[in-house]
Amino acid sequence: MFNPKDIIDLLAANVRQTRNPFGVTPSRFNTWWREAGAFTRRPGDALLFTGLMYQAIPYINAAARVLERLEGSLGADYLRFGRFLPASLRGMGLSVLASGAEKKKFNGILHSICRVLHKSGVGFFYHPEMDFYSGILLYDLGDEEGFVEHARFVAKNLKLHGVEKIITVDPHTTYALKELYPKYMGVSFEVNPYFTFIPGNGDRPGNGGPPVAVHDPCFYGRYLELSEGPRRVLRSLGQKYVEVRNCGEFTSCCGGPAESVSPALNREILARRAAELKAAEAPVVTFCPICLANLLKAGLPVEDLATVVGRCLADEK
Amino acid sequence: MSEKAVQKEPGKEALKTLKAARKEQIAAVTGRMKEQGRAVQAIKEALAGGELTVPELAAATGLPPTEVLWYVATLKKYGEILEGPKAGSYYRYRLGQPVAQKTEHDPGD
Amino acid sequence: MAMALVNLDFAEELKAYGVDTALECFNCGTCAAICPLLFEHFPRKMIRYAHVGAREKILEQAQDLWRCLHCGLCTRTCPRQAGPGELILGLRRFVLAHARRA
Amino acid sequence: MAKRKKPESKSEPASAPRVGVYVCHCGGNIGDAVDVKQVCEQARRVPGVVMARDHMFMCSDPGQELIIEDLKSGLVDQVVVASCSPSLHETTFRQVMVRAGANPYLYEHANLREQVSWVHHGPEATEKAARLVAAAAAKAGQLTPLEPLRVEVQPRAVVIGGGAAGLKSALDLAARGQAVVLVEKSPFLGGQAAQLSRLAPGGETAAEVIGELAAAVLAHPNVTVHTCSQVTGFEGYIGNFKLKVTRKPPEGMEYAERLAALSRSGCGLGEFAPFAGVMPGAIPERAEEIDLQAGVIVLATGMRPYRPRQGEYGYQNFPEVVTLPEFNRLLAAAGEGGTLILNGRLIRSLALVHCVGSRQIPGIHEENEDGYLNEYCSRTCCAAALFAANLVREQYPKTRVFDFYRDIRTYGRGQEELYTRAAKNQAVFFRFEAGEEPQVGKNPDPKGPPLLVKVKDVLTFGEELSLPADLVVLAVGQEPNNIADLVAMMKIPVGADRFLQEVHPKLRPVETAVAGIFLAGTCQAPLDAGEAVAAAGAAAVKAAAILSRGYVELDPFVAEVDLSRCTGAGACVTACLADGALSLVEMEVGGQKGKRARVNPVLCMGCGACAAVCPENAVNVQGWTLKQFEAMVEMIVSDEYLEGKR
Amino acid sequence: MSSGPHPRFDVLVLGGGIAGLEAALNLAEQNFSVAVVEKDATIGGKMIRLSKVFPTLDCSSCITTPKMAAASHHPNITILTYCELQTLTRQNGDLLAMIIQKPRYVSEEKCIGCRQCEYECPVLVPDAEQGGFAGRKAIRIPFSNAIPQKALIDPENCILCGRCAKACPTQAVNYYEQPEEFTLAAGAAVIATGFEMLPLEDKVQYGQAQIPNVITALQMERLLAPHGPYNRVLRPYDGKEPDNIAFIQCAGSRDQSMGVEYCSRVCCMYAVKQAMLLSGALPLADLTVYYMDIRAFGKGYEQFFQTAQAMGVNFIKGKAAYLDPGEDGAVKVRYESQEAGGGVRLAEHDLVVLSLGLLPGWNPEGRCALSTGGDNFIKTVKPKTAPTLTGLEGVFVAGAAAGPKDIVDSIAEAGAAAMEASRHLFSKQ
Repeated sequence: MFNPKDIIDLLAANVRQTRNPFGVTPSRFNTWWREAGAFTRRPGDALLFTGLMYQAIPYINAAARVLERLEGSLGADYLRFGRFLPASLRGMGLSVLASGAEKKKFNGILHSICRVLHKSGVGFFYHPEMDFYSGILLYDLGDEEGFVEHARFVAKNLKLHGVEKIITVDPHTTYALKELYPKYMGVSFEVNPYFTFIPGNGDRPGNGGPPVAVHDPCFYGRYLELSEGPRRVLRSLGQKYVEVRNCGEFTSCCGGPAESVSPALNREILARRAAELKAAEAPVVTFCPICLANLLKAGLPVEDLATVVGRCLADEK
Repeated sequence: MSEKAVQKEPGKEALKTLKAARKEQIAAVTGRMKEQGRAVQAIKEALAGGELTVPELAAATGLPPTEVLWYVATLKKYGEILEGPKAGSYYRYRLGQPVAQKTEHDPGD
Repeated sequence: MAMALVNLDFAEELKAYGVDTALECFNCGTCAAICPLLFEHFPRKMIRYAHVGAREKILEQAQDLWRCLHCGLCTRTCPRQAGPGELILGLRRFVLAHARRA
Repeated sequence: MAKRKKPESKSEPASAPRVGVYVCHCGGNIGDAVDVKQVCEQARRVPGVVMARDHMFMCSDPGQELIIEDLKSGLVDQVVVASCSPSLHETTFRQVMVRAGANPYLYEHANLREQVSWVHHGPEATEKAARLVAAAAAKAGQLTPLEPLRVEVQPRAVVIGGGAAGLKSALDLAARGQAVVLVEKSPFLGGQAAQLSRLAPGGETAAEVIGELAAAVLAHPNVTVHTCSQVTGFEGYIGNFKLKVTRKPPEGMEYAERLAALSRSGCGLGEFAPFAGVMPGAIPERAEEIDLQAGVIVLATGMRPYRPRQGEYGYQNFPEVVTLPEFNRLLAAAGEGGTLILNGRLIRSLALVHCVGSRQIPGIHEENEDGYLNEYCSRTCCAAALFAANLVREQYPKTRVFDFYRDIRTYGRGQEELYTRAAKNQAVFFRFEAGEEPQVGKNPDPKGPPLLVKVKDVLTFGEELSLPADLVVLAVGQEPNNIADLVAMMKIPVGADRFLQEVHPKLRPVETAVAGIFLAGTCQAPLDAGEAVAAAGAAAVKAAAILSRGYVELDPFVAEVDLSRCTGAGACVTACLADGALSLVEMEVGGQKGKRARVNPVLCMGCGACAAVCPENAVNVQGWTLKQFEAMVEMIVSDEYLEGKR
Repeated sequence: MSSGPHPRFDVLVLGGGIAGLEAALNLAEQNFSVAVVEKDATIGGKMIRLSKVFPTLDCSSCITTPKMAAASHHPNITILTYCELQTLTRQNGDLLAMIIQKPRYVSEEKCIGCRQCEYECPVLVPDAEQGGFAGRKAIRIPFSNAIPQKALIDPENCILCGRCAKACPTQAVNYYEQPEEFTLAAGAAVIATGFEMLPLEDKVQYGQAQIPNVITALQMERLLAPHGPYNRVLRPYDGKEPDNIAFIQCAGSRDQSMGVEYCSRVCCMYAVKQAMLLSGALPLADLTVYYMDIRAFGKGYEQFFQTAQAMGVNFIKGKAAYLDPGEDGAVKVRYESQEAGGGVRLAEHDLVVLSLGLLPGWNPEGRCALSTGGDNFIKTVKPKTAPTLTGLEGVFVAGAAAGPKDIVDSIAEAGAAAMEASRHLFSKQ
């Protein structure tokens, strides 16, 4: 019988030791900033806080591929959450398994975000030693204690560095920092996702490109009710978009989180969402690393919002 | 209070002015009307060959079935199409005599 | 569960885990049918167990709680705003705490 | 008194009748089963018929206009409409005749809906329709102009029942300038609403609601109130009812309880005493009779709570099982301070059961002691039960509330909010199916609460749950008060549910089959206080229209004596069913003195019993003469018009 | 109408639906003069658009048309259709109503209702009176039972081709009509502004009007009505005679996620009624009602519900959570079967009827000082002792204007409001 306690305890231990659930030191996979140019911090600048989500996707995918082969076999139950435990999968060098192209792709999204923020004239900086995993998985799994302990560490570190304003890049980290940190620790920062800083309001005539279909991640669409922001950005750039069945507050889950429960379930939920997206007959744009990775798996033409926005801005001048 | 303010006899000029003021809307409606005309024509031509059901009419005219049904219902109201016998789960329709000059306000007639 | 005795103290116990709106549920079943898991009576089953204080049932079927994707659709569509998704998170906390105590 | 208006119609119909037949499709109601076009065609072949038309809705304005045009143009002078039942639209079409300037009684109605399309199909339906239309047309050809009977109206209303509805009706009419007599059986005003402490969903106190209504009624100079009074004699007709009211010292346990509640409360006359009501005056020491005359009567005789059978949910088997009204009394006497203590017992767990004495299903539920099943929903108990649940949870948070229901019916404004609030208040709900009612028994655990409630809970996937309870409260339904004597005297129809029956729920919702007698409140159907008061207003407004006009017009379908034939045999007087409608009177006819039959038209019911027995064929009912019947029968059996062999 | 700067009536009735007409008739019968102001081009309200009514299954027209005719012919009643109340204020003890007569573009005095214009008009427009399922012309008489039987032009769809004007035997068409403002004085007012149905577009999970063969209950009324768009029950998607029809209760009522907490009160019974009528019209069809609680609370309602069950209508406890288009016009319904061994189920139906909730038909804000409750319906101040009293002296409310209500209850309230109004007028005499 699968015992959630064992898994969670293991994850919590990982988080305690390495400050992320993967059980590896961040410097092994948080490498994107090295190619992003230098960051200087001016007074009043906001911290770009990635929460390490985009960076981890190629590694999670690698682990999932291994796990998929194991599903249904003995011990599968125990391995449900294994994708977060790559270090425990002995003999599998992460870096070897993770595809180079994927790493490049996901790091590239973070680079796009930086470019977009620069272009938008936003005062921000980045520092790998201030950027941590948010702890959201522990919260999701019910380990309130573990979550609070980790979050306290992250928040303390941020406060120590005098951070007040935070720019986030993914919905899960945004939710943790914006809603959970104040709720559980009474610590609050000024937290906003990067797209809220892109200026522009009102419609622009079409940029000539084909329309895109918007897939809202659950945390932005529903929990944070932030689905209008990306749309505003697209409109102001003249990028036409269409709405799919179930969007905004009523968006359908991509099935990503089910990967940890069962790849089969994940595939079923993903297939349902993919069908809804396909019906729009347009390339998909989304703004969550988990959604992105998952929809890519379904073979859909999908891009991150940052990639689309970056391209539009580049086309402009 | 139901007495309307007396309108001065509006001439052709007035109608022109009104038409000019509503130009865009009239153009849009006229466009739609032409589409409607084509659809009605297609449906009637198809029915000229005999009684058909809505899916059969849709196949014959290339129009979506929902639209075909809408025209059939509308034309039926004005007597231009009549309902025939049932074929499976569908009813057949045939051409009727248009009611151009109906004097009695009796829809039962 | 033959002739199970309704135990209301359980609802009180759950409050410590942040479960405080579940009793507002009127058992319409929207959450179960809207849930992308399409799994039995889930999550209403868990809500109902919380209502009647079927503590053991929840512990027995604890693994089901971890199927939840935390996508929040049930909470958003709940006609009574009883927060079924939040209840599942709360029950995870309860089960984990129970396991850690054991 | 009643007198005939002088005939003023323009002319007698021309010697050859010109009958117009108008056949209604009634949407598809008739048209779906009857070939209306064919009926028209066949009608045109009936002698005397000059025109037959059909219309989708004859009763609609365009339909009516068809008839008016034909009458005005002189095309037709007698009209047959073949449509739904005459009870629905005969009056409508008579009005059409009037608007066309024709005599309203040159009109005949054929019922093709209830008598044909709702019961027959196919060619037989069309044939029967044609025969009925032909018969009506033949009768129409024989019709003569009649004038309605005009009856002066006694300028007074009698309202029977002093509950919320009766008080409101009385007050409405009085404030509208009419004289009102309010007759109440008990010593108290306020009825069942006075038996409550607070009213769902708004929480108004009975003291406020009943206090306000009773005070206004008692203060109004136009109202006379008779408490401890019952109607013991009734005669008359709309405009001129005569009532005998007996005022006497009250009897019965219920009154004794209420009198005790009054003395406990220390309230004086005219003041609202909780669980008693307002006693406006002293109790009579001996019986006396009062004669009343009235133009109209409003019945507001109200309801009583259902009393569970012994053993129903443990009622009377366990002292811990009470009805909701009983619980409300206990609650009013309970102290404050967080813990609910009733009769010295701490109540930690309270179970509420819905639908007790309501929604009973033949074959599933047991009949009540008087042999009835209450198949109806009592409408008010869900909100009342949830209101009580909230009250308990909010005032005594340590008392847990469990609610057993079939369907929660919080339909009204502010009621769903009661349900939501009960859930927020952490009442726990259980749902049972009809026939699988919760079982109330003794708790085997001697340390626990005394009762154990077991239920197969639909909400928990049909699992059997059991629940220890200190108190079980039964949300009992409403039953009409026993007014068999009034019903018998007034001959008012009663429905299968034993509530008084209106003529039509939408067209004539507060009228009874007896003209001039109106229904207000819960004598008609279960209602809450606000709804009963609204219904009372609806009854009052109909009564007000009659009283303010000062007269009513009645159909002249009454017996008429042909004095040239009458021999004074008196068989008609013996046969007459309405007291005083026919009598033998000394008179002079054609120079000969003798006893002859005379009709009092306002008392005559038009039953025709006299016509049937008269050896000389000297009595006929106007509008339904033997000659007219003969013409109808002749046409019904003829086949000529059916086959077009004319 | 008496002297004074404005035409004066004893009572102004706002709304010419069943409640407004009943109130007007009750007042007129007491010899009070009444003006009925109706925003639509015809009186009759929602009821005239229904098929048959519960629990007696009388045809709705048979009850509404005589009341409409009686009101329109009553010497004490003036009916003003296509009129919008702008403001209702109090001045020197009278109520003053500023009203806008919307242009019909056809003279009400001259039009004889012959429909020649309608036959001539070349423009087809979806006919809202038929649930949009059939077309009408840009100039038309609203429907065959309308009162008054007068044509009107819908200017958004008129191309000013002049054919109707040419066809009109009485020269009634006037393309140049403008809205006209006028003022009435009245001693009392009855607000009977009724309800509107929640828009089909509102509920995301039910497809927002994008799933073929998902229709509203009012559309089903049209399919069942004798004057309906198809004269029989067919699927609007392709004209198929449906053999599997479902009703979804509480579609927008008792649903805080939709912002409507209250129960819409009539939906259970109209769904039961429609199911019963369908089992008559389509004896072989499967009929399913998805519900939370069947609220058959009125006189004869529970027995009506039991009859429907006995007739084989399938009642399923549980709120349908999600609708999806299926193959070939089918509609997939996802719900939780609450039975033992139940769970999430996916059912397919030919046609799905949403029992949508009721919203207020009129908002007094900015027009008069009437206040509304948390449910946005007109607030009453004495729900137990004078249920039709509003916060404004001399202004009374009847029917669904003060919360969802069925016909029987609306009629009772209309009588009560008329009674209160006549008391008010009498006290001023």
